[in-house]
Amino acid sequence: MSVTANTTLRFDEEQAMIMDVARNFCREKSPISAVRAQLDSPLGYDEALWREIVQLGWTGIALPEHVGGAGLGVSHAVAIAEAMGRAMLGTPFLSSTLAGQLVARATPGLRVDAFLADVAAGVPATVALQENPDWGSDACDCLFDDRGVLHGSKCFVPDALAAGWFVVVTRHRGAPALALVRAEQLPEGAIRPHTLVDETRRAATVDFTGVQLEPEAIIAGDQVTVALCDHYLLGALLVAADACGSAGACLDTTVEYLKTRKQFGKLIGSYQALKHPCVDILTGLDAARSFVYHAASLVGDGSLDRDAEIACRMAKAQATDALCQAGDRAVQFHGGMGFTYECDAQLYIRRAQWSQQQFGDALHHRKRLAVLLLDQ
Amino acid sequence: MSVTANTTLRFDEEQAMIMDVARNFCREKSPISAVRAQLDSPLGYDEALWREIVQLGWTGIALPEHVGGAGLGVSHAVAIAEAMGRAMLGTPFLSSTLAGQLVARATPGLRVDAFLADVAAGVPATVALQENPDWGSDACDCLFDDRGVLHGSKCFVPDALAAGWFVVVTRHRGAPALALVRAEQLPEGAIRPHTLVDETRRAATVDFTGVQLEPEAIIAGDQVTVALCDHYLLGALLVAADACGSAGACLDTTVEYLKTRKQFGKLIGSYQALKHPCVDILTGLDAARSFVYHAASLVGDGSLDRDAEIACRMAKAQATDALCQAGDRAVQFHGGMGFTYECDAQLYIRRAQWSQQQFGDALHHRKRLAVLLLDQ
Amino acid sequence: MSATDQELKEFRGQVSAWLSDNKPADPGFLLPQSFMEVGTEQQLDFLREWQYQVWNAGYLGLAWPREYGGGGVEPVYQNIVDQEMRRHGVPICFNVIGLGWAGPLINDIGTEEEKARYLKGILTGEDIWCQGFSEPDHGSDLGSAQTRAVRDGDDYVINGTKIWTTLGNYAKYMILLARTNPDAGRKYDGLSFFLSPMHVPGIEARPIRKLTGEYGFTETFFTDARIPADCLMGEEGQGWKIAMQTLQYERGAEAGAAGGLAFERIVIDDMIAQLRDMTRDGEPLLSEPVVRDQLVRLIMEEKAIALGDKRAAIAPLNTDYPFSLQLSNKLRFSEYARRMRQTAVDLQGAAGSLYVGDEQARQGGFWQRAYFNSFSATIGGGTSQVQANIIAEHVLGLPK
Amino acid sequence: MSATDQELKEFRGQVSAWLSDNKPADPGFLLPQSFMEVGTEQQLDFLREWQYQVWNAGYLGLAWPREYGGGGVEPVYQNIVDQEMRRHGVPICFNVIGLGWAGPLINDIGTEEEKARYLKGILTGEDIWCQGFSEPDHGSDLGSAQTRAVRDGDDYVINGTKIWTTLGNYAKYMILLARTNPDAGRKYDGLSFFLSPMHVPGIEARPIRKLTGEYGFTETFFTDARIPADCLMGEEGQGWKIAMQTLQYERGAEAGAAGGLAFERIVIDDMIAQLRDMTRDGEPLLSEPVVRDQLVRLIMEEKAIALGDKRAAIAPLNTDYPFSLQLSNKLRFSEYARRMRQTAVDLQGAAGSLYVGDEQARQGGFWQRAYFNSFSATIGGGTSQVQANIIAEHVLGLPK
Repeated sequence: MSVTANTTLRFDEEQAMIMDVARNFCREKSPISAVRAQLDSPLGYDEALWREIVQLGWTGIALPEHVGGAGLGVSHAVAIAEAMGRAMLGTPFLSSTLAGQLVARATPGLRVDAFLADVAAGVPATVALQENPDWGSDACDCLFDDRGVLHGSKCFVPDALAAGWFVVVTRHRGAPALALVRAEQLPEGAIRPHTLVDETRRAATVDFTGVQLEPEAIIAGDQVTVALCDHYLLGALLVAADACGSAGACLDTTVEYLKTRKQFGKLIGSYQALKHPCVDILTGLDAARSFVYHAASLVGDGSLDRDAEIACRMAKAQATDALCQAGDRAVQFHGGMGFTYECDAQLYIRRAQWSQQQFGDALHHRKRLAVLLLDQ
Repeated sequence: MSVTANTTLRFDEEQAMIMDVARNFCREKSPISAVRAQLDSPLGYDEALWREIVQLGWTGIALPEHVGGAGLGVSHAVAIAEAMGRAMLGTPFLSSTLAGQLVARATPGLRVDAFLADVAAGVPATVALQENPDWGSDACDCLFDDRGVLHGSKCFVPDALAAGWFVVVTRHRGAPALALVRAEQLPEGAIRPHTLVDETRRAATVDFTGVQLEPEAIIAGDQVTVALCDHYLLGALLVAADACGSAGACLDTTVEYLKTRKQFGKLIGSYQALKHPCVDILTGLDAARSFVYHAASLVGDGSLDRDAEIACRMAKAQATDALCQAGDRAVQFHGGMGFTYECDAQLYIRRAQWSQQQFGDALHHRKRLAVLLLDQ
Repeated sequence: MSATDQELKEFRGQVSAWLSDNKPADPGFLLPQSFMEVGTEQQLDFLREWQYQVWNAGYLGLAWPREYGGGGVEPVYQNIVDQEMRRHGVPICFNVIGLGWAGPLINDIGTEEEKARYLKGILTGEDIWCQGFSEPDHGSDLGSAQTRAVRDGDDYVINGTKIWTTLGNYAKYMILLARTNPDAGRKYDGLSFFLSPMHVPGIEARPIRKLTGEYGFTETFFTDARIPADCLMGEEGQGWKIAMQTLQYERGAEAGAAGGLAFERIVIDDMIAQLRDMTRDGEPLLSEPVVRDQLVRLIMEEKAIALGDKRAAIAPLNTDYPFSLQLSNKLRFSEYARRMRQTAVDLQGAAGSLYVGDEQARQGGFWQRAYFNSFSATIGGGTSQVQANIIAEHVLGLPK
Repeated sequence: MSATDQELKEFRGQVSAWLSDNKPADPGFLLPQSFMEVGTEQQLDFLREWQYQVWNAGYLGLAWPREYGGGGVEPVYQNIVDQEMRRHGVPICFNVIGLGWAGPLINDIGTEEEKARYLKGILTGEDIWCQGFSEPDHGSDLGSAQTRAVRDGDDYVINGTKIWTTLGNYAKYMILLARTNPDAGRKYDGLSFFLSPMHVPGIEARPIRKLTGEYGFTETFFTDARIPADCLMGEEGQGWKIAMQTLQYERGAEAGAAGGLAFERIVIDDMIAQLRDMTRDGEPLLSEPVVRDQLVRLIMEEKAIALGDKRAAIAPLNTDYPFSLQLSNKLRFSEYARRMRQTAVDLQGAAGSLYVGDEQARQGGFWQRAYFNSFSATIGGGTSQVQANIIAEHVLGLPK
């Protein structure tokens, strides 16, 4: 069996429509001036805009119909993520979608419909997963005691200040479990915001110590383990889609500058030293987008299979490497202008650093791909 | 202690003189037409020219004076290797020098003066070392029995057809040992020449089975182990020096073409897509030469220390990578012409493949450098 | 009336069975990896025999008219054959200029007489065709061709030099681009297109030795070579238009090509397979993490190319940079191929220094030769550097 | 009379002892990594105080004349101080344009009056200097500077804009390149050089926020700003020559610079040290083979730069491409620095997404900031792309 055998690309009218709508909506609602206006805000997004997004049904697009979702699956969220990335639109869409997927996939029955209904209805939710910067670590010291009281902190919790719900990754009888925590349950000062390199994003350290879990808020069982594995992959995929969008916007910004700026009497875009690296970025981005759409074709509502895992990992490795290259070159090719905060190149190089470090960097994914592809 | 701490560069008048003489001699005696004239010859070199080289004292330059050498050490051979590489001059200089060094370093006393005197006097010698293509393998099945009869073959033996002496790496009481074998001792048909990618080089598989060793031809003891370790490093260094020379010649050839060839009405050397990669090659080569001269400053007649090992490995990794890049781009940048056998670019891309695979490739050396530099 | 799925499935089964039964045994010498690499008579005889067999079995030119040796059926049948040939890893159908350039052109715009005269010999492999477009001084710039064709009575007299003529020393015919009017306003308007015989006085095809040490191309010299005036295809001055028309046949049997494999596809699986039994530091090479990382990067590159080919056909997935995938295809593929082959040599350890002809060379030196041959694609048909300009200017809209 | 080795050794001991005793404690905020990164008053006050201390101890301007605040001894003493400061990792001497550009120039070609007026304030750090060479529209092309200086009675009237003015908002003086004669035959001949005050009406230095989010440069606007005519250095029309002369002081104390560290040298050891306690897949990051390979490549690059600096001074080892090492130094160093810093961020795992100001950021976000700041060197003073042209043309002799 060839290591490159599966080249599935499924794409239907509905997806084309959502892609088109999302692209236009984000372009209109999130010009760069609007992005910059949010850089210093605590939540990092415009709540009115978020309500519009909820109205469009995007928060429930991948969730089942009985909780108010559209039941269209993650593949449709991918198109939205790419559009948001292209517009550099910071919202809790990624974190909410991933939280919804994790819980929906981890739940054998319908025990947590309240949570899912909230997410579908636009209450921001987030997954509190990491306890250290190592994506390959399985450390989990955020545990609950016999009385159902949580002890411990999580860091890098995305959109924590905005979140109405936290899905806390914990352990129960030695196996992975999830605890659903409402924002109201957190003690005063539990959320300490991070200062992120990407100022369009928000994350925080959250201390869950003292939170009393309701018994039905604890989700345990084999399916949690599977859902958690899928969470890492879906997270990688959505960040990859977002990164593809950002890389495209970054390339456009650079190309636009190269078409208008003159040096030594020539448009600088006519110099091969600048135009050929732009072609490299374009082809890197083309590869990333192909992986993203391929992965979107393979991820369904069930647990992800080997080919889907390969696709998600390739998408993440390629997309964030492409964005890092695009961001780095955007700064360089804007010359002195690129060295200023005023130039949009800084938004992209910062987004690139953030994207690379979500759900494992390219090296992390290639290491796992090697096992999947070479050890047969 | 900084990982880049030792930046010793020693260079004296004598070395400058030898460098100058070697460079001029090789340029005069080995124009590319002379190189091409040897591509099909069995020995791969001009025996009359070899006699001139012997007259110049190069074969003994690094050997002790009492065997007829100049006692100047390996550092002087480095300058000659670079000059030969620049002229693409194929001679048994590398193999003889390395064989001489291995034996000189492995010998506690003066037992093998006959061998060394021969080498100094210009009898080609070679080390029969490898039994498989893996430079990290310590397999050694070429052994001698109780009666001193050798059994087994070696492959990749350089200049085997030219050699008057073979230094066979074998084992004695479980430890590395050397056996000195004269060409006359080999049975008929023992040497089966390889077809090498680099047609300026010669190597063969040599079957030593049946060779009766004279007792004094066996060199054993702890010093052999040390000398063998040093042999790998000195081999790496001399090949690196040779590769630096070839890379320089290759770059010159490419640059010359770019200065004269026109396409679309312009000298193609004015295109950044061609000139900037030439700059990359130049800076890569500059780094390689710096490592080579640094290593040459650190290798004495005694066993090589940690800093010398680091220097030799860096030289090899850098020089052959630079040459591979130079060779590859030489073909590409010569366009259609580069795709012909008639174009000299082929000589360099072939030399590059050969050089990379001698004494371990860049990856091999970086792996060992990591241990030396990072594991403290 | 289109073939049903069932009919096609059965046909595929037949083809597959025939290929299983008829796939030639290893001839004991390295076969060319493409039609541009036929360097010996031995290779030529072998490939000619194979192409004849394929045609004789009814598996070549399936969409060409029956009266000229074709199959007279829909192109989809030929596609199935080609897919199965690829899957079975059989040798190439070497007469590529005939099958994929001259033949389709004659089918499309040739006279009845031309069809009757040329088409069958192309399919059987009896009549080898070559191409005379490139010239030594003009590299990628075909429109500047200087080879002259001067009408003299019933002949054209040809003078000039063509280069990179694949199979030039074996060919019976050449598709020739020559200048009939040096004074035309636009340089393109002075060109004409000929179906020229090769075996006439004044034409000499001198083999070019490639950097691999092998042959496969010639430089073709025309010295007052007289060819009949009816070799002119179309009208004088239509040469550029006709030459451009030949490019469309690259799109396969639907577009008119006869089919058959033009080159041996070397995929990453082939490379990984050859690495599987190698060692590094005494351990399996494929367990070395740095090598694994390198291989994963290459696998991703190859997979991205395959996915890109599919994605190129789905318009809504190409709204950002329309035609990016199409225009960059050659650059991406040829550069990937070069690096992949180079890596395959690099990783062989000391065996990487051996070459074709050495008994200990891995796969007979296949990868060494493949690496060197890969430059034909990064140089020929517009160098990678020129390709990058085209993409920058036509996809990204950067200034010239 | 030269200093003896013994004297120098003793001096080195004194310096080292003084530095050990006086190295400032961590101020609790990130210090600038170079003089181009002074973004806050807090940082400025700290650095000013430090420079004053260094001067006061007799360790700055050692080779400058005693009567103007210098030490009046051989340059080798200053070199020793600088080496020891580097070794002890003390903060920079921030008044770099004064110490390394304006000061040496005044020492060399200034009048007695200028020396008396300017030199001591440069050393003590009381008088901050800045540079007005670059302009917004001319990037790397200094010779095209358009800022006008028109003589009007006892003044020159300045109009125009300078950019990338380091410390512009704090500086008392500027070395200013302005055009006095727009009609000169060669554009270079129309330029003049001024020692201009900054605190006069019509000069506004507007801080530029860098991509790091911090400050350090200004854009400086001249609107009918009047400066005394005796600010002109040399004659009108000598501006370009004098500006070029300032470049020689980069060669250090021997060439006339006052000394002191201009930037914090970030070396690969710093990076490796910060990686040592990180993990990847639960194992030490430094045990990951792919990371090890990456680090070895970077170590080699840094070591090659250090060796290259030494080799550049040994003529027989530079016969192949004379001046290659000199001319490529900036390109090699700045590009290496950028990649090294980027790698240092990349390898941090999720912590790489944190930034200056986050309590969990590694070393307070040092590497993130260092990566972003590294572009000042790959862009400023001629972009890397322009540098590559220079090397291609001047070292390899390739056509323009």
